[in-house]
Amino acid sequence: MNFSFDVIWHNLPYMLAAARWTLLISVGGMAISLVWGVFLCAARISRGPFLSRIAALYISFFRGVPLLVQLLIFYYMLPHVGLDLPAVAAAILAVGMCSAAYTAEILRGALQTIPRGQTEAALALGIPTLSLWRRILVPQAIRIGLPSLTNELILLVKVSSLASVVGIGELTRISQNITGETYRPLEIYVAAAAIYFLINVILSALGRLAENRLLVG
Amino acid sequence: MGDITTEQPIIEIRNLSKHFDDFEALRDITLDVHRSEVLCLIGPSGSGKSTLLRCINFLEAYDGGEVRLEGELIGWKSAGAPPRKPLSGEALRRQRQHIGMVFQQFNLWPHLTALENVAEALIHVKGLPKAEAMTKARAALAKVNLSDKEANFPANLSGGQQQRVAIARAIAMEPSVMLFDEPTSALDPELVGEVLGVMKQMAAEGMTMVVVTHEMGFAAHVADRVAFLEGGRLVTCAPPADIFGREPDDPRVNAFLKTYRERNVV
Amino acid sequence: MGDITTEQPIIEIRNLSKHFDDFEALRDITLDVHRSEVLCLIGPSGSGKSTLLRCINFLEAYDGGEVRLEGELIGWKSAGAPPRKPLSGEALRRQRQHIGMVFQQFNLWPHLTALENVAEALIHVKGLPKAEAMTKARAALAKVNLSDKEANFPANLSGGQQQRVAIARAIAMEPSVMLFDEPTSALDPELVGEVLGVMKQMAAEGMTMVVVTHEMGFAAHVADRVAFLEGGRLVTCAPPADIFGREPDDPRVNAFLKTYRERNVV
Amino acid sequence: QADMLSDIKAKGKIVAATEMHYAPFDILKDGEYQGICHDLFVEVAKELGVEAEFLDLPWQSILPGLEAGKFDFVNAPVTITAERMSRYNFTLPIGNATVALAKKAGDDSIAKPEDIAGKAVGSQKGSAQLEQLKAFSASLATPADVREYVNIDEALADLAAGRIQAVANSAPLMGYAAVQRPGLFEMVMPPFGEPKYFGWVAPGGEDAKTLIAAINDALIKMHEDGRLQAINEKWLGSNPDLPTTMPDVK
Amino acid sequence: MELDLFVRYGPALLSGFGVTILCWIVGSLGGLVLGFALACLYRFGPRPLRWLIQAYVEVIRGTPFMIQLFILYFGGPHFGLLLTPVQAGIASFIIYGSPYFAEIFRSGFNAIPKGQIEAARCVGLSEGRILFRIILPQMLVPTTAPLTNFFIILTKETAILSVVTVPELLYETQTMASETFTFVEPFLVLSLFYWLMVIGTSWLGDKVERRVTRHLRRA
Ligand SMILES: Nc1ncnc2c1ncn2[C@@H]1O[C@H](COP(=O)(O)OP(=O)(O)OP(=O)(O)O)[C@@H](O)[C@H]1O
Ligand SMILES: Nc1ncnc2c1ncn2[C@@H]1O[C@H](COP(=O)(O)OP(=O)(O)OP(=O)(O)O)[C@@H](O)[C@H]1O
Ligand SMILES: [Mg+2]
Ligand SMILES: [Mg+2]
Repeated sequence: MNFSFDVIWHNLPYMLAAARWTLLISVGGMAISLVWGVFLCAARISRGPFLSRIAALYISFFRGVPLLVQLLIFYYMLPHVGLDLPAVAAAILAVGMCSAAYTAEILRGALQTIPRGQTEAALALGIPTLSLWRRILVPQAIRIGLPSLTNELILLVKVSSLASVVGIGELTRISQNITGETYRPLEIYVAAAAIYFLINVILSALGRLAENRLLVG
Repeated sequence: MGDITTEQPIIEIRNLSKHFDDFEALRDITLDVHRSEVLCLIGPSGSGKSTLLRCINFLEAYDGGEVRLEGELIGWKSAGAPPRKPLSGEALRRQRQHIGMVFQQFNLWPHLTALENVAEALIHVKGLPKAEAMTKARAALAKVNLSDKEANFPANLSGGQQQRVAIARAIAMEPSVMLFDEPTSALDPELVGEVLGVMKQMAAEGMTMVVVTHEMGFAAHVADRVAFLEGGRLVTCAPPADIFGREPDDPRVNAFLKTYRERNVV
Repeated sequence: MGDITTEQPIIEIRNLSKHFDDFEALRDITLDVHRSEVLCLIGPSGSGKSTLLRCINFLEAYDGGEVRLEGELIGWKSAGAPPRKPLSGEALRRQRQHIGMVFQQFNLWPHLTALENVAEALIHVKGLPKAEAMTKARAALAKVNLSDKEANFPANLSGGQQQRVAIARAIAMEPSVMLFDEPTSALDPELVGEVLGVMKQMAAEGMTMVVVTHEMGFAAHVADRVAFLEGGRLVTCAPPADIFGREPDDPRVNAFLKTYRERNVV
Repeated sequence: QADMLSDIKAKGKIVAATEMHYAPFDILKDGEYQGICHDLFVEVAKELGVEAEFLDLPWQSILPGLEAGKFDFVNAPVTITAERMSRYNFTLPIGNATVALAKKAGDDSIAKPEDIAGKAVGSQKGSAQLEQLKAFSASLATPADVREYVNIDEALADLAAGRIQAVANSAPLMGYAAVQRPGLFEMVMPPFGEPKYFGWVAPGGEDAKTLIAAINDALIKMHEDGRLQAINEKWLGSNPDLPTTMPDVK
Repeated sequence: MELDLFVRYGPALLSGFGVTILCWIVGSLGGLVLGFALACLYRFGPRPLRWLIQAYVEVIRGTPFMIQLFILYFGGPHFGLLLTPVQAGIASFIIYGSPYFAEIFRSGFNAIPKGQIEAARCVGLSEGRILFRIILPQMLVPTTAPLTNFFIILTKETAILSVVTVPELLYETQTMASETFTFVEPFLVLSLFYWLMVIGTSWLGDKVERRVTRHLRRA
């Protein structure tokens, strides 16, 4: 087999440029996923049957429908109801809102390990719900759920490749295109994998760092 | 009862009952706590002491009867027969701000240091600026002799130290009523003395206290009245002298105190 | 010391020391425990009592000195100066089987019922058939007066009930040495009496016990010797009469017991 | 009734989508969109007097996107078939879509198309070339083992990996692959099956008829002044000899 | 919607669904077991092994499934590893899933209070027994939801197997789409099938979670 580094070297700049889109969508998606995920989780376990039902429905929808379809809906169907999002916005929103469903479930699982006594202590002191979540519950849930959350964020980076269906030339797409011209899929895909790997390894390192810091308590 | 003051009791408990599934943890408890009074709850393990405390600040939604704080019904929207509607979170929070609690299992927040555990509510409930809250929290920790451990996480504290953080966390909030669930169980006699001192001082400053304890010496020393619970019922409630006096009327109380007396009259 | 028997002590502690980061929790402790002896550890909160117990069964890897059980070094592969190699998990497990422990925070397994908590080790360590293990576990629960709660999960037990499950779990295993960390902190006086009875019986049957306690009455009553710890040092170790007698020699011990005496001589 | 042509002229630009993934028609080379379709369409846009804007989309969202009006036109090479013509408006042929084979370089067992009898041959799922291949294979004494791939890339990768012995796709693409990886792939001459053509696609319906007409006029003009031939020469090294009237399709 | 389409392509779609389910179940259960083993080795193994496992996790988790599959399937033959599409699909599924599962389980280990393990050691329970009796049941409290999540994610990753001609659901729907030039119907069917798998998985996850959180529910 003649593995050609030249091909990689030659196309790397274009792949890196495409990786910027991957990064943009990923980071935007992560922000939405984490923030929206916390609220979803709170709604999901709230006492109010209405809120919790809605959240359950949301989670079931966004986990149940393939992201590809969600993206197509965001980009190709929303215009029919008068909401014409630019492609990048649609991609970030779709990726983030879908990932939030998973994040919410991860947090819900983690919250169950926090002994009830801790919430009771906060209630007895009169700590407001928002502070209870922000200061007591979420930090600990994140601490427990961090490896799973890192998993989810890494999956999010990878799934950002679906943004190509709304015309964004992100890393996977551009790699495929280059392959279509060079007929060297192995080389190009290995290079693409390396770029994804780089992004994800940074994420993963950040996750471990946070985990080590949070685990002190 | 009612021999301490004629004004309205700060806590009124009327026909309180509480079930866990089909286990009756509290039945038909009627009890008043007066302003600035120290009421000790004693009784065998499993008699419902913690449950009673937890009903007072509605950590357990009691199912029968009423608990009132300064005349205001705790937890439920209306008195009367079930089904009743619970108060909104916000209303309940307002009520609970007047009631401090030290838990039997401490319930410290493991991801916050001792100091942060104490300061947390000062900042987020009292709304104190951070610096001021820290000063206050340090003062509270000093009261329970724990200044040198303020930076430790709960997992790195001894049992007694954890208990003292829990006490500091509650007293720093200066509530009008304090509920203590065995606040000295993990403390050595010397510290018990110190905590006792702190409690006496709080009592002198007008705080009302309900204290669950297994230390009869402690109860005898600090209580204005002692209530004896058994099997979820209030057996008796009287000044300590009547309870700890040589032979109290109630044979059950008598039996309960027997071993204690034997052991402590060395 | 050594006044009880001339045979080899069952536990020998030599120059034991333990640091947490740069905090010195135990320094240079030397202490023997004899077969069938009941040794009570007392001392202020944070003095290192729990840490000492935890070093005996190597839950804390002590960093200096030695702990020996029946002459065998606990935890490390060899005596001598650090760095030392810890024993393999299996070897440690074999050593620990002889040492029972009741934790200050109970450490029950929350997903198992009271009965399952007690029976678990009977089945999987002692290798008893399930039915027999259940019978034995029930007997242990009965000893601590908890037969009616065997099906409850720990979260649905009162503090004292949890503590009794922890005691039952340890005694059911019939180890040769028992380490109790404040085994009666959550118990009412009556139950303290009962647990005391159980412990006395175990002692009579030849079990060796090391008991951390804050209840001086308890210590005075049950101990063969009492060791007083402070700031990680062993201050004194003597029969209870010497310690609790009107004025022990050591001023520190004296100060420690002062409040206790005041409160308990009602 | 809207007319696409006047709308486009009013906007001053035409947005065309393609999958930049079909050499030598649509390729992304050195980060830039190039290829026969690119060069041709730039010229066509000039003739229309508008600017051309290109979008790269995966195949599965090109036709839904066209229907949702996210862009005006598909300048990807789409094989002209009767079934497709009933749904969309096609332009005149812009490329040769006749099926041809590629084999592994140096494989002497395949010298002409008929030699694939009994061998494993890959092609792209859903392509018109696949159907040609199937028909051809059925006409052989021992039919070929036809394998369907989602993309032609994977078929070529499997050819390189040795799981299949030949790949069938349009002659220009097979030729380009052989040129790009000379040591690896080799084209099997000649193309076989019925002659087929690639065209471009506009939305179905009446709105697009004037647009199609204008583009066809431009293409004919380019036939006449030699631009079309020049572009083909540049990418293929030969002239495909395209018809200037709509071919008959079955 | 043209119903005769479904009559025509029904059998193919169903067989595609079968292949998808096969790859999904075998692949993800294999990944689950491998992941659990990795998490245990990571926790209890010697230090060099931990580094090795961490490197494995980072590399496999950090790269896209498609590329792993591609390398295994198309690169493999260059090293003499000639797998059939379904073999390659299942093998790469197991490999791909394992680091995610390993990380989820690792987070589960962190959630068990140390004291409980100390108590178990004190009564002399063996490490294996501690793992399966004390740690695992409680570990499932925080991890059932992420595990369910990941099983659901894997249902969709099966679609990628189509690139190596595994005749799974997407492959068959694409056949249907490209042969009939319909787009909406095949993708509706596709979504429906995925949705079935997803609700099945969430239902099961729910059951497991209910079981493992029994002790947390209050009267
Ligand atoms: N993991 C740890 N890290 C740092 N310091 C620790 C840790 N564990 C214990 N300590 C400190 O070591 C000292 C001894 O703790 P230990 O738990 O042995 O006290 P103790 O005598 O049992 O007290 P108590 O009666 O309150 O339970 C305490 O000051 C405590 O803060
Ligand atoms: N959530 C629960 N579900 C079922 N039973 C419960 C629950 N909580 C408490 N109980 C039972 O209610 C009874 C009263 O419990 P409570 O905690 O009030 O006892 P206590 O008087 O505080 O005892 P202790 O002195 O041992 O702490 C006990 O028998 C206990 O088993
Ligand atoms: Mg209690
Ligand atoms: Mg201790």
